Parts: sequence; C-alpha cells; structure tokens
Amino acid sequence: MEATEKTISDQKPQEHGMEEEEKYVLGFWLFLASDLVLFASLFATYLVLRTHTDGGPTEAQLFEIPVFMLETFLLLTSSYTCGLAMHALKNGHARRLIGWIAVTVLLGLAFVGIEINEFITYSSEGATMQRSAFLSAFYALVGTHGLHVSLGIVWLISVAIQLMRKSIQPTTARKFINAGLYWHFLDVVWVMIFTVVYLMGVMG
Amino acid sequence: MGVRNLKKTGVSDKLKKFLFGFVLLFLLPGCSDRFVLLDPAGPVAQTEYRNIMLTMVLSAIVAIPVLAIMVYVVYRYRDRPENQAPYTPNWDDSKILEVIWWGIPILIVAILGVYTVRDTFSLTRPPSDQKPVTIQVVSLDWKWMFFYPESNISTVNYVEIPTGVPVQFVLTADAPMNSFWVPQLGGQVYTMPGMEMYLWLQADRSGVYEGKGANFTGKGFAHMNFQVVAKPKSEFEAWVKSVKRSAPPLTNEKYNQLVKPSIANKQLYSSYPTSLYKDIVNKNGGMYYTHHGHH
Amino acid sequence: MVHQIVEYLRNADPLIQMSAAAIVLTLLGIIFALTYYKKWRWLWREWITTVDHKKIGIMYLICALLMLFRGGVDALLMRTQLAFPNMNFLDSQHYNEIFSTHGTIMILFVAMPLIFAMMNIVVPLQIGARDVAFPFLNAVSFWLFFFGALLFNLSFVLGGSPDAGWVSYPPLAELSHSPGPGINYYVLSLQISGIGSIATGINFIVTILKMRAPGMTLMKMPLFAWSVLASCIVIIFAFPPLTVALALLGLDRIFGTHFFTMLHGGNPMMYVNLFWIWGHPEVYIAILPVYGILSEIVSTFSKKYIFGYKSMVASLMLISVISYFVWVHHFFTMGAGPGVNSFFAVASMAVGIPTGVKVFNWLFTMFRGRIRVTLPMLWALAFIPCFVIGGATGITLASAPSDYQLHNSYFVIAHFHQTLIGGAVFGLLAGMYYWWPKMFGFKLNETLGKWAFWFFNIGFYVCFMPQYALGFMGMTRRVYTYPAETGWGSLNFISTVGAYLMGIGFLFIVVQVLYSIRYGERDTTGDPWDGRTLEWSLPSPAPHYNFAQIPTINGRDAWWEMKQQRKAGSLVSENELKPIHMPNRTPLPFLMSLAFFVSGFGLVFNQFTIATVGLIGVIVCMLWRSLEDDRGYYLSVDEIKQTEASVRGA
Amino acid sequence: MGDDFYSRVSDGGDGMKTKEPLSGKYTGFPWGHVIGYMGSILLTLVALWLAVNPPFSQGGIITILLVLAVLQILIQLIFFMHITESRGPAFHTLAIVLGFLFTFAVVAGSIWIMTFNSQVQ
Repeated sequence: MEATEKTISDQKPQEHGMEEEEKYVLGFWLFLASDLVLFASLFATYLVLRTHTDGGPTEAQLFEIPVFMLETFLLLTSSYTCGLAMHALKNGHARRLIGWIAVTVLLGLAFVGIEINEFITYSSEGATMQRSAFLSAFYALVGTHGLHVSLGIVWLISVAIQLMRKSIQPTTARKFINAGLYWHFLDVVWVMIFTVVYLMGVMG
Repeated sequence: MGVRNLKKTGVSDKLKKFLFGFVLLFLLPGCSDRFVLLDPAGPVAQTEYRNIMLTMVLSAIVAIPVLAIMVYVVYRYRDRPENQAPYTPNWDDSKILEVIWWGIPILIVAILGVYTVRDTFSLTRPPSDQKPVTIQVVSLDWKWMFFYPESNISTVNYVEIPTGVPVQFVLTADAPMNSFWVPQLGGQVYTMPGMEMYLWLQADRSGVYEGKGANFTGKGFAHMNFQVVAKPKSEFEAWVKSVKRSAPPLTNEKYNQLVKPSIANKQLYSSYPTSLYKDIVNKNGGMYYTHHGHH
Repeated sequence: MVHQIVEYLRNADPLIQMSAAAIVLTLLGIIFALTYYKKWRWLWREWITTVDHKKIGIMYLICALLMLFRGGVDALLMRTQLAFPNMNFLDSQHYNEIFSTHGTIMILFVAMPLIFAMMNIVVPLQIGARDVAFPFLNAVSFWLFFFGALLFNLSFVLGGSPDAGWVSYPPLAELSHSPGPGINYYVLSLQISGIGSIATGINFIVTILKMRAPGMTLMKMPLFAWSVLASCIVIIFAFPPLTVALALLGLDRIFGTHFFTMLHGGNPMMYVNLFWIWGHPEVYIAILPVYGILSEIVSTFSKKYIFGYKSMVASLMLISVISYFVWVHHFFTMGAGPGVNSFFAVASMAVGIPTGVKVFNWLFTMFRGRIRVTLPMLWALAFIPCFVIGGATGITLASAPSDYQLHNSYFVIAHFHQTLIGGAVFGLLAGMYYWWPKMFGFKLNETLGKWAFWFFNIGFYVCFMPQYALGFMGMTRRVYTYPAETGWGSLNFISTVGAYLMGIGFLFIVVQVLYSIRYGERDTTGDPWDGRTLEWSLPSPAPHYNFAQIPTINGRDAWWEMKQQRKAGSLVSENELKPIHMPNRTPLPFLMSLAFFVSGFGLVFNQFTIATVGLIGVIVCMLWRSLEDDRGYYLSVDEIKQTEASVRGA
Repeated sequence: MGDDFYSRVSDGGDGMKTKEPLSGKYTGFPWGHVIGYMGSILLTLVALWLAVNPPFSQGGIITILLVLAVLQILIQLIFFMHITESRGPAFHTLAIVLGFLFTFAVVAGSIWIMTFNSQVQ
C-alpha cells in the first residue's frame, strides 16, 4: 500500500494539469466498481426469481436466439468501434475520433431499438412486468442495462459535440475516456446478461 | 454481561457501581422466574442458554481486563505536574504486544466458532430419539393458528404438547412475515408466506410457557401472544380427545374469517379441512420450494 | 394529491395537527427574520451556492443536530408510552410510525450526516488539500441528502409517516398491507439521499488517494483519513444493493410488479437479503470514521504517537472488507440452513478481532502518555467501555444459536444502541468538540459540556442496561404496549427515566452551543489542543483556500513534528506565495437536488406528471453542467496576503 | 487507464503528435482492438453453440458458459478498457477487483442463502 510520492504540487495549479483529469478517471472507475455491485444485486434477484413464473411464460418460451444474438453482436461491435475511437484519440486524430463515436452511437441506437422492440413483443404476448416475479426481475435487470446504454448514447453525443467545438484538449479527452470506459463496461454487463439470462434461459 | 463503566470519577463512580449492582441483581439466574431465557425448560432452550453463557463469559474474559487496564492507565498517566509516571512520547510500536492482542481475540473467536458451528448444526436435528409430534403453525394478522395433522384438530393462540417428546413445528404465514418464539423452549424461526420452515422444540417439564410473535407485523402485533401447555403424554392425549369431542369444526369459511386482520382469544376446533394447511402454503407461492418434514 | 393531504390532516391526531401548525409558524418566522435582517442574499451566496467543503460540512452538522432533535423526541415519545404497562399515551398506529421514523432518521439522517460533516470539515485540512476532489459533486451530495431528509420529514404532516419499521420488510411494506403514501416517502427519500452518499464515497476516496500534500505517503497519513477511506470503500459497495432493494420495492408499490409480494411468485425474503447486504456494512460506515476520530483524540490528549499505527491501518481495511460478509446475522432465524448460518456467524465474530486490536492500541497509546481529560477526551474515554460492552454483546448475537433466542428481543435493542450511541454518537460528539474550534473559531464551554456529558452518559446506562435484562425476560422489540403480568414494568420505567436523562443531556449541549457562541473562549492560535495533524497548522476557522501554501510532509503527525523542529512562527513564507485556483460557487447542485425532490414528491403520490417534470429538471441541470465551461477563478497573491494577515491576527 | 497518454496531452496539447509515444501500440494498426473483437465474437459463438447443442450435462455446460463469460469480460477489461495500464499505484484496478469480489459475494451469497429448500430448476 506504499503510496507514490507524486502528489499535487504548487507548481502546477491542480485544476489545470493532468492531476485534475486523473482524478476524474479514478473517480469514474470507482463509480463503475459501484455500478457493478448494483448490477450484481439485480443479477442476484433475477437468479433467485427466475423460476417464479406463476404459471406464466418461461424463459425458454420467450427468448428468441436471432434477436438476442443480434443484440449481442451490435453491442460487441459498438465496443470495438468505441475502441477504435480511443485509438484515434491517442493518435490525436480528432475527425476520425468523432467519426468512430458516430458509428458507435448508431450501433448503440440500433441495440436499444431492438431491445425496445423485444420488450414490446413480449408485452403484447402477455409477458408484462406485472405478470410474474420472473418477468419483473427480467425487465428490471435487462431494462436497467438498456437504460444505461441509452444514457451512454446521450453522453457520447454530448462528448462528440464538445469535441467538435473544442477539439482534443485535456478536458474533452478525459470526457471521452470516461464515456468510452462506460461504454465498454456496459459490454461487460451485457456479456453476463447474455450468458445468465439468455443462454441459460434457452437451455431451459 | 461484563462490567459496566468503571471509570474513576468520585461521586458518579459510586453511582455507576450502584447501577451496575442493580442491573446485575436483575440478571442473576433464578432470582426471578420472569427471566425466561435464563430458565430453559427443554433441551433446545438449554443448548441456546449454554451458548449465550459461553459467549458472554468468553467476551468478559477480554472485556473486564480491558476496562481494568483503562481505569489504571487513565488514573496513572494523568497530565499533572507532580506525576512521576514514565512518559515515552515516541514509543509507538511493539511486536510482542501486537502479537498478543491479535492473538487473544483470534483464539477466542476460534473457540467460539467451534461451539457455534457445533450447536448450529445440532439444533437442526431432533432433540431426542422419541417419536416426534408434528404441529403445523400459521401466523395470521394478528393471531397464531395451529394444526395437528396426526389428530386433525386445530387451535388458535393456544397449543398443547406432550412432555419429553420432540415436537416439530412446521411453520408458515398467511400474512406478513412473523417469528415464532417460545423463549423457555427455544429460539425463533420466521414464519413466511409460501415457505415452510422447521423448528424442533421439546419441553422436559410440564408447565405453561408463553409464546409470542417476535417479528413486527403491524397494528395488532403486540397482541400476538399464545400459550404453550406442556403436559405428560397421557394427559395430552386426553386433551386431544376432549377437543375432538366438544369443540366445533373449523370450516373454510371460518378460516377466511380468521385470516382477516383482528386480535383473537384462545380457540379450539375439533377438525379442519385436510388440505387447508397445504392450500395456505401453496397459494402464497409454495410451489417454488421443495418442502420436507422429519429429517 | 392535494385532496389526499387535506383529508389526512383533517383526520390526523391533534398532536400531528399541532406539530403541523408549529412547523408552518416556524417557517414563517424564519422567512420573516431572513427578510427583516436582509439575509436572503447572504444565505444564497454564502451557503446555498457554496462549494466550500468546510461550509458544506457545517451544513451537514446543523442538519444532523436538527434531525437528532427530532429522532430524540421520537425516542422520548416511545419511552413514555412504554414506561408503564397498558399505557394509552400513543395508539398502536402512532407508535409504529414513531419507531419507524426514529430508526430511519437516526441511521440515515443523523449518523450519516454527522459522519459526512466530520469528513468534509477535516479530511482536506488533514491531508493538506485545498478542497475535495470534486467540489461540485460534493455540493450535489449535500443537497441530495438535504432534500432526501426534507422529503422524509414531510411525511409527518403530508399524508402519514411510514409505519413498517426502519427496515420496511415486505409484504408488510407492500401496497397490500400499507396502502398509504408513508412507505413511498421512505423509499424515495432514502433513494435520493442514497445517491448522494455514493457520490460522497467516490469523492472522498479520490480526495484521499490523489490529493495528499507532497511527502504524505499513505503510511504517513493521519488515521482519521484512513478511517474515512475505509468507510468510503464500504459506502460505494454497500449502497448499490440498497438502491436496488428500494427501487424494486418502489416498482412493486407504484407500478404493480411482483418482486416481493405474496402473490405471483414474489419473494419477500429477497428484500430482506438485499436490505442487509447494505444494512450491516452501513453500521460500519458509521463506526469506522469514529475509530479514526478516537485515534486522533487519544493520541493528541495523551501527547503520544498512536500505538501500533500499522495494525490500526490493517484493522481498518480488514473491517471494511469483512463487513461485507456478515449480513445474514440479521436473519439467522430465516432458516437458511446450518451451513449458511455457521459461515456468517463465524465471519461476524471475526469482525471482533480487528476491533479488539484497536481498543488495545488506544489503551497503549494512553499508556506512558500524559493524559489531559478535556471534553473531547472525556467523550472518547466514555466511548471505550461502552463500545467494549457493545462489542461483547455483539459477539453473543453473532453466535447463531444465541441469536435464535435473542433475535428481535430488547437485548438486540440494547446492543445496537450501545454500539450506535455509545459507539458512533459518543465518538462523533468527541469529534465535534475536538474540531469545533477549527470549524467556528471558538471553544465550547467546558462546564456546560461536563453537565451534558454526565447527564447523557449516566442516562445512557440507566436507559439501556435494563433493556438487556428485558431481553432476557422475553420482551420483543416494536411492541407498543405490554400487560402488567409480564413483569416488564419496573425495568421499562427505569429505562424511560434514563431516556429523559439523555434528553436533558442533549438540552445541555444546545445550551452550551448557544452560550459559547457569545461567551466561548476564542481560538486565536489555530491550535487550541496542542494538536498533531495538519489541520491545526491553520488559523481557526481556516481561510476558504485552506492552505496559502501547500506544506511538505516529512512524517506522521506532521504538524507535531513541524512544531518540534521550528518552535514558533508561521509556516507561510510570503515571497513564495502563488495565485490559488478556486472553484466557482454554483446554484446547480441546489437546483438539481430540488428537481430530484419534486420528482420524488410526485412519485410518492403517484403523480407522474410532477415526477416527469422533476426528472426533466434533473436532466437539464446535468446537461447544463456538462456543457458549461466553468474554469473557476484565481485568488491573487495580494488577496491571499490580506486574508492571511486578517485570519492570523497579524 | 491511459495515464501515460495524459502526460502527453497535458504537457502541452500541440506537442502531441510530435512527441514520442510511450509504447509502440498507440500508433499504427490497432492490433489489440482487432484481436479483442475477434476473440469476443468467437467466444460468443462458442457459447451459443454449447447452449443450443449441449454435448454433456447441464451443470457442466453452465460452468463452461460462465468460464467463457469471464474470458469475455477479461477481453473487455484488458483490450478495451486497458485496466492493466497505469502509472503510479493502480488504485482503479484495486477498485475493480474489489467490485468483482463483492459482486461474487452478492450473487453467490444470495443464491446460497435464498435457494435453501427452494426449487432451483
């Protein structure tokens, strides 16, 4: 636990150097760690309630392989394009960076669109959030992830606007780095949803 | 319970000693039959009583010397000009001392851990080899319902058990979660809608034991008391016969009345619809759990 | 909604109607006073829009003390009802509301803000920083807490208080058994303040890890900062399960889902499980910083380095991790099986190991020291025996077979009040007395403080020792009355007397504060206790930029060592001063939290239009913040020199 | 993450392109990202195939699926989130490791506690 000797010095006003940006990145990692436990609680709830279908639709009856595979590929690909945007940032290519953010946003929008459509389909089949404990838990878990993705889209757009206005500087770079981290993190969560909810669901 | 605050402080010191003695007086086992936890009437309560005492004694072994050292240290090292006691402002580390006071609590927790695990497991088994009696319990708003599946009688806020025989209480709820507690016979288990819980109790001597709901369930909660009457097997069987002979039957309609929130007195029923208990469990989600009596 | 509220008030108990009238009158009085003395502008500029950690800390402290008053009145009402068998002072419903709000307020709106007050005021000063890592976020945290507390307290007059206990277990807390808005208030106010708590956790971890003065390695950091770090680690990992538990309960109540209902496959136990995944770590969140406070005070007033510093750090970290593996001990009686119970029982007892080590280290810090029994030290000394007994009874409760008997009895009540009052509150009061001069520039009167101490302390033992005995007599918690045959009457009466003694103690604290504002000894040195850590190197109260010059640290107890080396003189050498960059004040945290409050209030009464308006307000504030270019401002060297000259009385 | 990158951005924005990168991987073709992407697609397909055509018992399959998921997560963390990169103490790594520890505690603990005498399948 020995600390680095490097701390804020008087020579560089703290708000204007890399220290300031570093603080934001560490703070954001801490937020992600905390958010992880939020999802853990939702996963735990889902796993405890998944058999509580109250005679209503079960996982195997609801989930359709093409739909959730498409969602998975969209999100994995968006994570990749977000990585390419980061690559562009590290090389200082502002226009390429904005371009890859745009691609990422489009993939994210497609993901959210398909998910909303999935939810509407289920609901029209009578599988609403109020039908059974299993469905309550399903919508809570997958819906919370979807909400996170939607927020991520808004955030990426706002970062892109700022990049267009101010190009790459410590502040905008940090904002994109955090937004990018968030986007990859949503992929981490999705991988677990894909495995625990969908794959284990279709296995019955 | 350990020693209370024994700080050196003139008049208030005396006051505290007085209070401490006063509290201790109330705690001495046997000084009053109202200390139900200190007066176990069966093997389950006995095991739990011993466990409580063990944890208290072992904690006191650490706590009392700590408090004594504190009183001594505060007395001896007061900041007074005439104080001749040694003063070592930079002494802040000692490997030996550190090892000692990491060691002592580890040792005590290890000992307690062994006993805790042993008792935790033993309490899930029947307290004796006698053929057990099963009684099903349903907590309602705000009353206790008992079913005797072996003789098909039913009671409210009142339960009789034979002495010297292990009784398996099978518990559920048709209302918010409560907790079934008969202090002199043993500790609690929650009653939960849709779940069947199991609790072994046994009374070794005849008597009337107070039982109560221990988990808050709303307005009438404070009145959810019941009586457990333990009597020799023959008398118990005679009681069952008399209930079968003289009490009215419990119908589904009557049960639906009982489910409604209200406070009730002791009631006896000569019979009940055989599927009633199972229906209560299942309608609240019993199908999601595998239930098993008699381990 | 309006109709609902009017109906409720018309049918309410006269006690509530009178309180409602009193609240309205007080509010009018405050508004009048602010207008008459032309203080609105001052309130807005200096407090509502501030991002200064010291002012935010003071606001936390004021709110906590106000809430302590309300929670304390609740406690006295309860004790009055229980003083005799078959009392008719409160009816069952009223009693249930009071114990539910008492618990919730004391844990979430007293203990938490008191901790946050200490953290805010002390941590940056102690580690040589000019503010916390994210001053804006810090203000957001405070205002979320403030509006959460406000929403919770509104329930008292607008629609009915929550009445399902501070834990609000379903299905009792579900719509099926609690149809009024009370539980909605509980869910939404905790949710709003909980978001703020997570943000505070993140903020202080980053502050401590990234903003220490040059030379202050982690192992040279004051123990209070370490304890805050440990506490914040617990915060960021323990609060999300609460967020989820409350959100799902809220969905059940407002949108008709079936997470914890009795019907359609809901499982109420899952709420209990999630609640305590947060609930147990929560008490460590409250107690860990107190360990730090004790370490500072004991070391200062023994004039010695803290004994076993490394052990102290290790035990803090151990507690913060183990605390996450003990939650089942709150429901051993749920029948989760002997394997589960054994694991969590042993883990719970294991927390006693590092805790015991801390007590030994405090004792040996005093050993061969020079002990000054000042007010802070007095409370610290009272803490130790109280906490040792509380810990010992905790070991009993951690042992599952003992807990089967003692669970939900008054033994538990006595135990956790002993750790939370005798532990957390004693420690926090010690901290308040210790850092009071740093916050306000004057000391609190010793004589009145001693009266408060003795009333509170003796009252505490008189109140809670009998409750252990009542536990052994089989008295269950949360009963609003009991029959005379139980024989619980005499001990309950003694307990009530104790509670009133504590109430008198609290009044003495109030009098002490009011008296000392006028007549208290002024702290002109900035170092009234002959302190050891950096905060005492600053004038009292510290200037808004804290350090004119960031000091370089060479050892633990940095200020003590500086004092040894250079016996007198200021640390600031005027020619080396540089302009200081400061964050701007901003109304956004206040407005954003207000929008959260509006949204929450709408949801309490199922008014989705109001809720949506509030949420839109939140989003607008966030976007505004994200797009605005707030670079702060610079304090010039001349301004710093002037301020230093005036605060140091030169 | 990206700490060394920061030093380049903040040590004067305009010097970014001319300054020597701290490690070669920042310029040229983004191999890390491509490998990560391919890996994640492959793992997804293998997992799907296993779930649809289970070659052996369900318990075994679930274990393998979880292992595959953990590999996927590691890919995200290492190739995309660059968790292993830092200058100075890696507090963020510590935080995420703790996050995963507590995630495990919450999920495994809840299942262990809540599914006692309940029907799991």
